[in-house]
Order: sequence, then C-alpha cells, then structure tokens
Amino acid sequence: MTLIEILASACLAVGVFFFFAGTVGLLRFPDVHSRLHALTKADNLGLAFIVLGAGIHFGDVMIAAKLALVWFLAVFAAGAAAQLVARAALRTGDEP
Amino acid sequence: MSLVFDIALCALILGVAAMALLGRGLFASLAFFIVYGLLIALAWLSLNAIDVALAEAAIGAGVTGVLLIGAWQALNAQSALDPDPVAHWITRVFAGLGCLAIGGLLALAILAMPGGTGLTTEVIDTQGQLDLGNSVTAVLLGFRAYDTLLESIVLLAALVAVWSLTPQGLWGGIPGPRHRTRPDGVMASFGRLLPPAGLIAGVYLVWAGSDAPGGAFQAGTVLAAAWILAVLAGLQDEPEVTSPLLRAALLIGPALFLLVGAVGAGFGGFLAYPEGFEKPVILAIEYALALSIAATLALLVAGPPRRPGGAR
Amino acid sequence: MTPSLLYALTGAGLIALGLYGFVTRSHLIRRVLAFNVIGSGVFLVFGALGHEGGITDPVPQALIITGIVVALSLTAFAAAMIARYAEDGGGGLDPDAEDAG
Amino acid sequence: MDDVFLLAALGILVSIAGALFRAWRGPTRADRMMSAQLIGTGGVGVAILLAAGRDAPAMLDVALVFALLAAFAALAFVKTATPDGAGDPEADDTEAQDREPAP
Repeated sequence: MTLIEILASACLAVGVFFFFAGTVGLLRFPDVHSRLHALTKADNLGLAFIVLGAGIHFGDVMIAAKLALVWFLAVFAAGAAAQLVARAALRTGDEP
Repeated sequence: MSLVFDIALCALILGVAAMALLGRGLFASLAFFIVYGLLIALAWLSLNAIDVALAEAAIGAGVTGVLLIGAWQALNAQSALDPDPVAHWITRVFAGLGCLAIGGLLALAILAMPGGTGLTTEVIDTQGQLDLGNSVTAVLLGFRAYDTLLESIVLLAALVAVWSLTPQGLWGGIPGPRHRTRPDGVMASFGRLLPPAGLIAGVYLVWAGSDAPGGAFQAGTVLAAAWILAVLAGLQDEPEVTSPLLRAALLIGPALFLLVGAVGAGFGGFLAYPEGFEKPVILAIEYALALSIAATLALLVAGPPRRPGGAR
Repeated sequence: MTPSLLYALTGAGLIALGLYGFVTRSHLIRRVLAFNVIGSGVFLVFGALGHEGGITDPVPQALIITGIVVALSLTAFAAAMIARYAEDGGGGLDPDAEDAG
Repeated sequence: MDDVFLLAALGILVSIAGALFRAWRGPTRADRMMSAQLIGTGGVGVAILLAAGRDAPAMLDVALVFALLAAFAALAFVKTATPDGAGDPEADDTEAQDREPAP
C-alpha cells in the first residue's frame, strides 16, 4: 500500500464511522428534535471524509472540484431539510 | 467484495420494497418508497448503467416522491386516507402462492437465459457513424429514434390526460396552489440557491450526453426539478395552462423531432438523418427535447389547474 | 453467482412482491406504489440480463430510460386522479364498502 | 484498493439499514422523513464510493443528481404540515413557533 492509499483508506474509515454515529444517534436519541440534530451533523461530516478519500484516490483537480460541489449541495440540502422538518414537527406536534 | 456489496444492496432493495408495499401506515410506505427509488438508482450504478442510474436518481428518488406526497396530502386534507384495507386471509394465501409461482417461473426463465452482451458490440461499432461517444444516446436518438419520438408524445398525452381532470370552470387557470414562504426564511433561500445549480446541472447533463452519460431525459428531469423547487419556494408561480409561451415550450421538442423525421423521409425514410449532419441534428433534437421534457414533467407534477387565471 | 444473475433474480423477486402487494392492498396509493415496484422489477430483469463483464447492453438501457419516463407519466396521471377523487368527496377507499353502498 | 472503497460502501449500506429501522418505527412523520433524508446522504456517499471503487468518474454525476434532489421530498413533506399545503412552516403564524411540541 502506498502512502496515498493509506491516507484514502483512513479517510474512508473515519467517514464510515461518522455515518454509523449518525445512525446510532437516529436510533438512540429520545425525541424527534434531538434525533434531527444528531443525524444531519454526523452524516455530513462522514460524507466530507468520504469525499476527501475519493478525492485523494482520483487525484485530479476537476474531479476534486466536482466532489466538493457534491458535498456542498448535500450539506446545504440536509441543513435546509433538517431546519424545515424540525419546524414542521413543531407545528404538527408529535402525531404519527 | 464487489459481490458482497451487490448482495447486500439486493437484500436491502427487496426488504425496502416489502416495507413500502406491505408495511403499516401509508406515510411510512411513502418514506420507504423514496428510499427504494434511491436504492434502485444505486443498483443501476453498480451494473454500470450510468445513464439509467441518472434517470432513476432524478425520477425515482426525486420527482415520484413529490408526486405521491402530493396525492397523500390531497387525501389527508379530505380525511380520506383511511381505511387502508388488507385483503382477506384466503385471498392473501392464494395471491401469495400465485406470486411465488410467477416469481419462480421468472427465476427459472432467467436461469435458462444464455449469457452475452446482446447488441453491445454492434452499437459500439456503428455509433461512430453518428459521431456520438455515448452508446445509449446513439440508441435513443439514432437507432431507435422511433421509440424516443413516441415517448415524448406519450409524455404530452399524459399531460393532456392530467389537464382533462380540470374542475368545471377552471380551464385556462393555474395549476396547484400559490405557495407562500417567509421571505428571509430557510425555504425561500433554498429555493433561490438550488434552481440555478439545477439549471447548470441540467444543461451540463444534456451537453455531456452525446459523449458521456447524460442526455435529454436526465437533463429534462433535473430542469423540471429546478422549476418545481422554485414554485414550492414561492419564488415563481406556475404559468396559466393556456399560455402561448408554455405551449411552445411543451411542443418544441416533439415538433422538431417530427419535422426532422418528415424531412428525413426525403432522404430515404422517416427519421433518416441527413448524411454528414447527423450529430448537429441529434444535438438540436436533444436540446429541444430536454426543454419540452422539463416543461411537461414540471406541469405533470403540478397537476390540473386549481385556480382561475389572471387577466384574460 | 454473477452480478447479472443476482440483479435479474432481484428483479424477479420485485415483480412477485409487487404483484402480491397489488392484489392484497387495495388502497389507491398502495396500488400506485405496487405498479412502480413491478415496473422497476421488469426493468431490472431486462437490464441485468444484458450485463456482462462490467458492461450493460446500451439497447436495453435506452429502452429502460424510455420505460422509466412512461412509468412516471402514468404515476403522475394516477396521482392527479387520486387528488381529484379526494377533492370530489372521495370517501372510503375500500372498494368492498363502495360496492355495498 | 478498490475493495476498500466497496467495503466502505458496504458499511454505509449497513448504516442505511439501521436508519430504515427508524423509518419503520417512527413514531412521528418527521422521523420517517428525516430517515429518508439521511439515507439520501448515504446514497450520495455510496455513489461516490462506487465511482472511486470502479474508477469511473462519470458515476459522480449520479452523486451530483442525488445531492441536488436530496431535499426535494423533504420540502414537499414540510408543505403538508401547513394548513392548505402551500405555506412555509417557518412563516404563516407565530403561534406554532411558540408552541411546545406535544409530549
């Protein structure tokens, strides 16, 4: 394994760890608002590390730029969705 | 490792489909169905069918979910969601046996199929004549252009069918409700930022589509999504269904396609492209089709007119 | 077990599952879901069988893209009909109850 | 090396399966919708990992489309929480913002 490969693998490991952390938060936290809080942050951090790992692997500036764009859009969507869903949850109360 | 991933993905797809179809609670089913669309797109990606994955990602994971949530909302508003009946157990037993038999027969047929890549080599050998690098685009707009032409007309027919559900007296009106948002709120900001990005991505997909995965359908769906988002965020209203500009956008793709087909009849057959000009003609059709597909899909999602139009 | 075979068999499973759902759950929205699951199962069988050596045959790919868009048209029409049905009073969506009335 | 990417993709699939449990369990609609949203982020990750693992940069376009449309269904969902399905949960009335969620 070259240094680059080790670095990329480490990023992937950290990324997957954060995805697991997000899922654990989604499963274990007691109410809807804390669950929202858990998963948007952890998952997007996980995605950041995966983007980093893939960027290191491809080693191409244009591809890295596209990866960064994908990450930015995903974070933006998750942030907006979390905020709006939280408001919607406040509004409707906790009906199933 | 690759096979382990594929097996896990297939198991997940089957599980999610079962939850969407047979689980308790209609809203949970919709959430599962949105996930299902996403997983199917990943399955196509794993099969290296990137063009299909793009279409499924945009349609299955995006637009279909919005459509079904809209239908759910309409039922919920009238308190008409319940009941959600389950068939009698005798029906279930016989249906289960019948479906097992059908699935088993299909599996047997699949196992008996000879392997092979079908027409892959033939398409790759001949697509050079059209000067296209993307085999799927070559099939869609070159070798099987008939299908694509008729399909763009099917989309229009579906829109006519949806419009035919217009309530009495509202014809010529505006589809869907007028959406409101807090001007400085998250939804409005989101609606301002995403549509331009969607516009660029849509144009990129149709531009890339001649040589890389992408094309008119994928691009049209992304463009339609940008349109729908701007409407949901209250930044822009739907047009009146009788608007001439809208009609032009709906028709330009199929009309250009038909025109090229008719001109081609002079060159030796309907839809025969003029020799030497295949690529420019195909590109022109692609761009026009992307615009028409975007307009048609956006209005399909908006549904029939709900409000009277403005000054007429 | 090749990926081609695996995904084709998954497609067959989806068709069977979708049919079962279509028959046993009569709610309108569930019928639309079942129709879509059956459709994607058919596409998966069709596309996966043309897959070998990491390449999927472009001809089924093109036809599947066409099919996805046609399925979407139908879904949109069904959703519009459900919405109209609800607005016109709708009432119970249990077909047996409708028949009795 | 390619296997490392597919292994990571498998890891995300497992975490998706975990999130599906919350979509099934609920109890609120917001929970189900947020699970779908989280799985959308996971889908972006799997698409990127497949692109890297199979050395096919063109697959990144699928990740791009996923990311673009990620909040699409969530947006349609939050509309259903407003009275006529056309409002903004952040606007319309202030009363909802002051109200505590029901226990």
